[in-house]
Amino acid sequence: EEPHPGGVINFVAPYGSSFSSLDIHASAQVQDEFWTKAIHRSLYDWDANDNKPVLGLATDVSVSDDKLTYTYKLRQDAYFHDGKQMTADDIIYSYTRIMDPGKAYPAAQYISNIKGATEYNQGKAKEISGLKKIDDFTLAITLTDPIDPGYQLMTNYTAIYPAGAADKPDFFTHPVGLGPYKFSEYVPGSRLTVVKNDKYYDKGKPYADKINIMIMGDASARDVAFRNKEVDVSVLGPAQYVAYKSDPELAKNIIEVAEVYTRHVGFNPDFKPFQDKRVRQAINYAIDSDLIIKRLAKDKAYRASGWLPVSSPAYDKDSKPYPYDPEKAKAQLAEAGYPNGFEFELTATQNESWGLTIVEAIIPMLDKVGIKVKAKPVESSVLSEAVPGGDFQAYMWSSESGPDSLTALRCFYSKTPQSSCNYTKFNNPDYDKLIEAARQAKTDDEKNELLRKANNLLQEEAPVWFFNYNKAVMAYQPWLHGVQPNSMEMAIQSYEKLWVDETAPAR
Amino acid sequence: MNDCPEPLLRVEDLSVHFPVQGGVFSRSRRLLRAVNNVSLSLNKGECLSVVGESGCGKSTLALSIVGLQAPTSGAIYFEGKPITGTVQPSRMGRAQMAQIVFQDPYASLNPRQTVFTSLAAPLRLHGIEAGEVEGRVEEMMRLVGLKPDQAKRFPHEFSGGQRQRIGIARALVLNPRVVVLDEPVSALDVSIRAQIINLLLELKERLELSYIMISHDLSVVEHMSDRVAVMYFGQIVETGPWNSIFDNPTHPYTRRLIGAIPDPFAELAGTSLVDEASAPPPPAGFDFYPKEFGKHDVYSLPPPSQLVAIDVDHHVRLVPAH
Amino acid sequence: MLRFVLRRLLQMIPTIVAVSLLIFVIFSVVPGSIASSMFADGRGANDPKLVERIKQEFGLDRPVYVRFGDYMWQLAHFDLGTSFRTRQPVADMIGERLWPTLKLAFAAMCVAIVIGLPLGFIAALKPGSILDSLTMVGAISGLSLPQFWLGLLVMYLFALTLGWLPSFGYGDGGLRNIILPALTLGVAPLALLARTTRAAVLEVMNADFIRTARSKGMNSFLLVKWHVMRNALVLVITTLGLQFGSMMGQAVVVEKMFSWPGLGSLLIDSVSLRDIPVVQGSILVLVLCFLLVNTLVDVLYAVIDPRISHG
Amino acid sequence: MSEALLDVKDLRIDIVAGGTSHNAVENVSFAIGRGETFGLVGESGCGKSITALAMIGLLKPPLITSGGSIRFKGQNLLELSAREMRKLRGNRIAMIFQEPMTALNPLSPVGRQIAEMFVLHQGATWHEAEKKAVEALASVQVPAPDQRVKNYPHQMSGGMRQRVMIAIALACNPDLLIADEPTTALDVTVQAEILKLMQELCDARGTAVLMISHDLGVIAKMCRRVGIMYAGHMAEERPVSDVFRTPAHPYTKGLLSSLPRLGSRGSHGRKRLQEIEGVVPSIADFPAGCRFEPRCDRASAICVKQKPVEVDLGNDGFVRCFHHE
Amino acid sequence: MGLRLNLVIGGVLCVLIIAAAVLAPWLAHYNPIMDADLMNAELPPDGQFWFGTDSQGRDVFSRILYGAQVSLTVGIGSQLINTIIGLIFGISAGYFGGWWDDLVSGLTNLMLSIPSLIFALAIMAVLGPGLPSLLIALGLTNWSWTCRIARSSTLSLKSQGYVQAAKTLGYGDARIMATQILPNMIGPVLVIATLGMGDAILSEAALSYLGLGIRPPQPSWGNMLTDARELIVIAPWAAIFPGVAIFLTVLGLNLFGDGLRDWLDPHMRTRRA
Ligand SMILES: Nc1ncnc2c1ncn2[C@@H]1O[C@H](COP(=O)(O)OP(=O)(O)OP(=O)(O)O)[C@@H](O)[C@H]1O
Ligand SMILES: Nc1ncnc2c1ncn2[C@@H]1O[C@H](COP(=O)(O)OP(=O)(O)OP(=O)(O)O)[C@@H](O)[C@H]1O
Ligand SMILES: [Mg+2]
Ligand SMILES: [Mg+2]
Repeated sequence: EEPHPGGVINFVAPYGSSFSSLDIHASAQVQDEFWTKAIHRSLYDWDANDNKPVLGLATDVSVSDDKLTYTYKLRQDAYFHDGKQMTADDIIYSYTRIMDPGKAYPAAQYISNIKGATEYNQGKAKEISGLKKIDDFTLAITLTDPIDPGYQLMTNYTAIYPAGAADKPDFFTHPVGLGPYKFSEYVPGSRLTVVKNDKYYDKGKPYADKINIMIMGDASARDVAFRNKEVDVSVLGPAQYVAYKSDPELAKNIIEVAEVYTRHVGFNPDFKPFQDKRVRQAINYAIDSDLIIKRLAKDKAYRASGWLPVSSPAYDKDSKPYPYDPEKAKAQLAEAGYPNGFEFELTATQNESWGLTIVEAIIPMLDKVGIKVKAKPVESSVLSEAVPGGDFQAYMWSSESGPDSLTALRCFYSKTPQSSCNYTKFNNPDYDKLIEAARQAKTDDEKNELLRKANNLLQEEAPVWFFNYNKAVMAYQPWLHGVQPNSMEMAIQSYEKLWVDETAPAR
Repeated sequence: MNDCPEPLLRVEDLSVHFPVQGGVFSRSRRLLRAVNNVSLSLNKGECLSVVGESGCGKSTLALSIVGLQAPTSGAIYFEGKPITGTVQPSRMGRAQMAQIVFQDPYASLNPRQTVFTSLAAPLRLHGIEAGEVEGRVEEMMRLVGLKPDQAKRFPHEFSGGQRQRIGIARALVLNPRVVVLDEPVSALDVSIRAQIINLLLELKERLELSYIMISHDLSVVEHMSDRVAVMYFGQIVETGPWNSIFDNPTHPYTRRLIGAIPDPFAELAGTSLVDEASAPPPPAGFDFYPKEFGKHDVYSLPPPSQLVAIDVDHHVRLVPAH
Repeated sequence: MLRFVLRRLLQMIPTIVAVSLLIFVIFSVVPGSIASSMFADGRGANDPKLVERIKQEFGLDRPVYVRFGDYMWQLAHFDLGTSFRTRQPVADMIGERLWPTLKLAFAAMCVAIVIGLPLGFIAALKPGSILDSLTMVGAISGLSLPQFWLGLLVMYLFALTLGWLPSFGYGDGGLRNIILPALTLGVAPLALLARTTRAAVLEVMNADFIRTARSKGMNSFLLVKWHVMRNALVLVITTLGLQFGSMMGQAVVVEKMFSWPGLGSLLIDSVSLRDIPVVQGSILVLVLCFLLVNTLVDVLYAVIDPRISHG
Repeated sequence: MSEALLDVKDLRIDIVAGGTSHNAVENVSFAIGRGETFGLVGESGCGKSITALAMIGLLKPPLITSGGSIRFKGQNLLELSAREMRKLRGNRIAMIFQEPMTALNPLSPVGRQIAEMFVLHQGATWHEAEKKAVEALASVQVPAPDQRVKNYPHQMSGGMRQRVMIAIALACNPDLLIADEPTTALDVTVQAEILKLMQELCDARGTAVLMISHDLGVIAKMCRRVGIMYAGHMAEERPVSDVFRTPAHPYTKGLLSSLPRLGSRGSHGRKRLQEIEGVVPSIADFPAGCRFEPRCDRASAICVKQKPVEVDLGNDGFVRCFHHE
Repeated sequence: MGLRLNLVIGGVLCVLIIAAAVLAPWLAHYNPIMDADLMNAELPPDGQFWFGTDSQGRDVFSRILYGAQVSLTVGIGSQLINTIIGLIFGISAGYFGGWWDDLVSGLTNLMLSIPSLIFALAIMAVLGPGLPSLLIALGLTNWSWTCRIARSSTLSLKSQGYVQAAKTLGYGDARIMATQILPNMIGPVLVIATLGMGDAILSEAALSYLGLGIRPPQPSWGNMLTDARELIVIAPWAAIFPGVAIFLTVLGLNLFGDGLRDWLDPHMRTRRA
């Protein structure tokens, strides 16, 4: 079907009840990516179909032999919404701003791999030495490590602003970017409206004239609004997933994708029973994860058989998840010296997919093998303080486990501190060796093979209970087309690819 | 003021002022001068009546005497010893000196306590032995003309007159020397009043009590009192023995007060209690204070004036004439 | 009159200071921080250095009393500080959100007044009638409903089943969008108002001066018009003022469930993200609204009731 | 007496609540001639106020008039429609209540409250009515009436407020004024002024007055005839002078001798007051026979069994007692 | 009308709820936490699961019975705290007056001016979810009404004859407050407490909705309702029964409190009669 230009899309930003800021550099909230994706562009783009970063603002890149310097040929057809043409200066400006020594912009984590960025940030340098403008449309970026910068520089948080933008007084009330849509109106806490950018570099796109990005935190409200045809997409929770799938009309327009998140319960080795691998495995045996996924998560998840998600190139299709085997679990516990089980506290947030709802289901299962679980409900900002701080016996969380498998698995590298992401203080020399080798690997295949091994080792060691990988499900109205299976974050769509046909209710 | 050695109770120069707020739109805080420089004395076995119009400070004076209202200035002496200010005795100590009977028999008993509890609790508090308490309560009930077995009941099971008897019993249970009666009969039915008046007079004789009685009803005042003090706007304007006051009212306010009494028998006989024509003039060189009524302001300080003796123990408030 | 208002406004200062202190103390011991909230959704690795830097940037590494001193100093200059999250002035952020909340609160109050007041009046004028009983049963039921449940029910009924109204959001700020949240928020005050009005009218009808008015030969209509209405209103007004306060609190729930872009949802978001300056600012503004409304009530009260103004 | 202005015959008032019924007032009869002042005395709760309210048709449930007649200028008020009664009320029959503090609307200026009368009964506009209100206020001797009309009740003293009440009551020159303890809440000196004022005004306008009081002094001062009520019965109804000189009913006699008399201590020394033993029975347990019987020293067997009937004493008076003097 | 209908209905409802809470271990067919069989999830009401099952396969009926324990604990516990604080502050402020009264009045106004749900929310954020935190949060935030009532009752009782008499008889202040004043204000305070219990139960539900309620898996009506909100299309019973339970309980408490007020307030009595 031919894309159909024109029309209005009513999109939903489903996670919080507001955007935190119209300065994406300063934000760390996924919610803010919804409007950024419309207004801004980063150096790289994410190819949702191929699951890999692709060049966005550059047409070509050459890599030095040491894999440290990347030289980009920038697009010459990219114009900011205010008409100014994008040049290398804008990129240097944006990255430098993110590393502003006076500010602690969260986006800095994505830039800190550029040489000299950290020095600049600490005030030890006047500029970031790794950013070199060769000419207006040629930019060289030097890294500190031989990693693929695509994964970092594709994030929406590293959006490119026009140089000097932040000095303009109204920039953060009327943001200007390179994206397919131009800022139009913002009703704080409710809605952000963007209109078509006719000068978008990807010719022919975008299609729709206008997009209303509505903010809706409450799932039931969202459900009502979707059924009421007030919004064109809705991210579904498990219960809704069932309801929508069983509704012949609604079921037609559902898109599912395996997202790069691994839901798990992490065990703190400071808590004595968890030092024993058999105990950790026993827990993996004792929980009927399939049942939980089937009944509670309503199949809106993929059973985890290790850390790396299904979409990961290093995912081992042959690896089997822990089977449900309470007898084995009991035996393991007895062997480990806990024939009567023990009690532990499980810190979790109120979340139906990776929080208390799951904990509630685990409690009776573990009880059957003698392990008493006490739920400790916390707010999410408390969880993310307690876990890196080691202030837990066990926690339940959903962690990003992609798209870059190496980055994901480095969270179990023994030199990665707990405060960073080795929350279970995993320390296994064999594992460390695999990771180091993977870093040095010459080819992707070799790297993926090593990572596959590491992942399997991880599963065997069971520093966590491997629960599931998220299956993101989005329902869309029949008149909406071009929805992409984005495994990074399903709900964040490339708006320029969306279009509505004439059956869309006129609004 | 008195040539007797030392009266049982002496009030000296007592003033009570209340700070009050104006309306919401004004921020003024004013002093309401409820009692101004009142001096009184009460002898043993005497009934001193205080009369005056509503709001003139009678109750405030009464409350100060029983220690329920701290005076702003002045002092009260009991048997020559001060009972106000820094040297005042404890509440417990004071309890045996003076007690009070209130006007409203309905509000003066705790509805949640039986009569027995109301009477026995103060006894226990004052260390009367448990064995004696019951006997004492019984005695008090009989004393005020109630049946001892009625003590088991709650106040709402009694009529107004009976409640007033219980109120009197409670005031007397600790054997106080002085009893302050704040309009003891004005809330009672006409046919009940006589019972209470008779009871009070009887008890006074029997227990050698001294009364300070506040009343609006001048016929009751005449019937019961030995001495009378007339108050007007926080000040005493005339004081003297009862017969002197009623036979020879001198201050215009006293005369007005007596003149206004609607006495049925006088009405029918067509006689009037005071003869306006024969109003006595103020002593030479003085004017009565106040001369005019109805123009008083409780918030301002009254001009200086003095109580002058015009007869034995009969004083009238005067200001020098100009 | 003006002086009275000024004095009342001045009297708010201690309350404001005390509220600030209280809120400050509470949120200085609350676990979690703006830094940790940035990693709450499990995206990316936790970055301890960034956490440090964030704490530094916002001065969270300084002792509590220094921070409080700073905060009060700012407040004294009518500065609510800068949001941790957006780095915008808190006052601006609140400014954007205040209007929707006030709009919602006033709409809910209107629902309550327009329906509750007459209902209470009618019930009181015919005590013991069917209408009276129904009103009172309705009122008590209205006070017994969990608000978010009620919200869900009206959403399903009016938006989904009947399709009359949009189920959520601010829309273009028009009437259609405000109806459901205002209804949800207004039910409790409506019920309370109907009850209070009824009680007040009954109380006034029982007053001695009503007997006087009747003895003048007045009919019921004039009686109500000349003597009952104002007197009952005096009794009802206080309820209105206080009701407004608790409504400001309930607005948090209602705004969250209807995605209403008000102060309540800002507050809830900011609490969960530990954007403390915004939390403090929003609560302060909510309290200020409450105090202002109640000052207004007092003034109104004094205007209607001469006993108060003249002391 | 020729045709009385108000003629009450065998009035009966019951309290009917939740299926049970108690009698509050029974067999009350009296008559008031034009321009006459009639007194009604009795203890608290004996039914004076509800009798008065029945006269003006303001009894509210649970109180109902269940018998007898109230003839006002020959018309039985109990048979009038609500509308007809409203026309009389305030206009021909006016009432003053006991509590000057609460009887006026606190939120309305007194002038307006007086003016309402003219608007209601004389069809005056508010403007005219307000002018008349000033005159009315002047007629009750309130100084500076043109200023005072703007005052709210709380800005006035009790005596002033009672004057306002009188002004309201007399605004339409009623034929009958019912004054329910108009001075009980006031100081004696103020009481004297108010009574004098009422007397003067009513004399001047020829208004008949039903004066209710429990103060025999007030009755003696104001009234020619008096009815003495006890527990919902009219004990005796006679000219005032007769009652005081030769009380016929034992209750009246006991009442008079229980009063301390001014001046008697001076001449005869202090004598113990006569007491009436016992207490007034409550409505729920009124005795079946004579209601004073339990407290009466003359009571006999018949008093227990049978209700006494009116005994004519001549001189337009009667007593309700088997053993009257 | 001899017996007040609202008192009777309210009383019956309250007694039923209390009975449900107390008898939960005997009435419930299932353990509200451990008897979770995901195979039985979201079953509609039938002979086995009277109120159906929730998404975890737990018996809604049993959970509602056990939830009654939590709701009543929250209601009664928080009101107990509120009442005690309110009485102590209110009576002492009314009785002593002066600066203490000013201070307490200031505090009361302060508490009234912060919307109590927001205050509770803040306290819950500090203490974290759980029953004890909830008791503290709701117990500390709603005492101002009791305090006001206690203060104004004390002010009027203070001038009553019997309180004055107690002073002249030598009673100490504490004894007067405890024996003469407190017993005479029990009525209105009880009314406030009863109505407050209803409010506390509703607040528990609201806080659960905001994610700051009782610790799961312990059943409370608030968190049952919050969990079931999502299910309302596929398993409405899981949302309807706890909602109805809250409604009936709060209704019962409100009716009872109302009836109590009518019954205790003689003014209202004659008015209604
Ligand atoms: N606690 C108080 N605070 C402020 N003013 C008071 C207080 N107590 C009494 N007053 C005022 O002091 C004045 C005198 O009051 P008090 O009760 O002594 O009068 P009273 O002579 O007993 O009057 P009544 O005959 O009406 O009982 C009155 O104006 C009264 O309003
Ligand atoms: N609305 C009512 N409901 C029930 N009983 C009432 C009502 N009004 C009056 N009564 C009863 O009727 C009786 C007569 O009351 P009424 O007011 O006429 O007495 P009163 O003689 O005027 O007394 P007082 O001198 O105290 O004014 C009283 O026993 C009273 O309790
Ligand atoms: Mg007094
Ligand atoms: Mg009366």
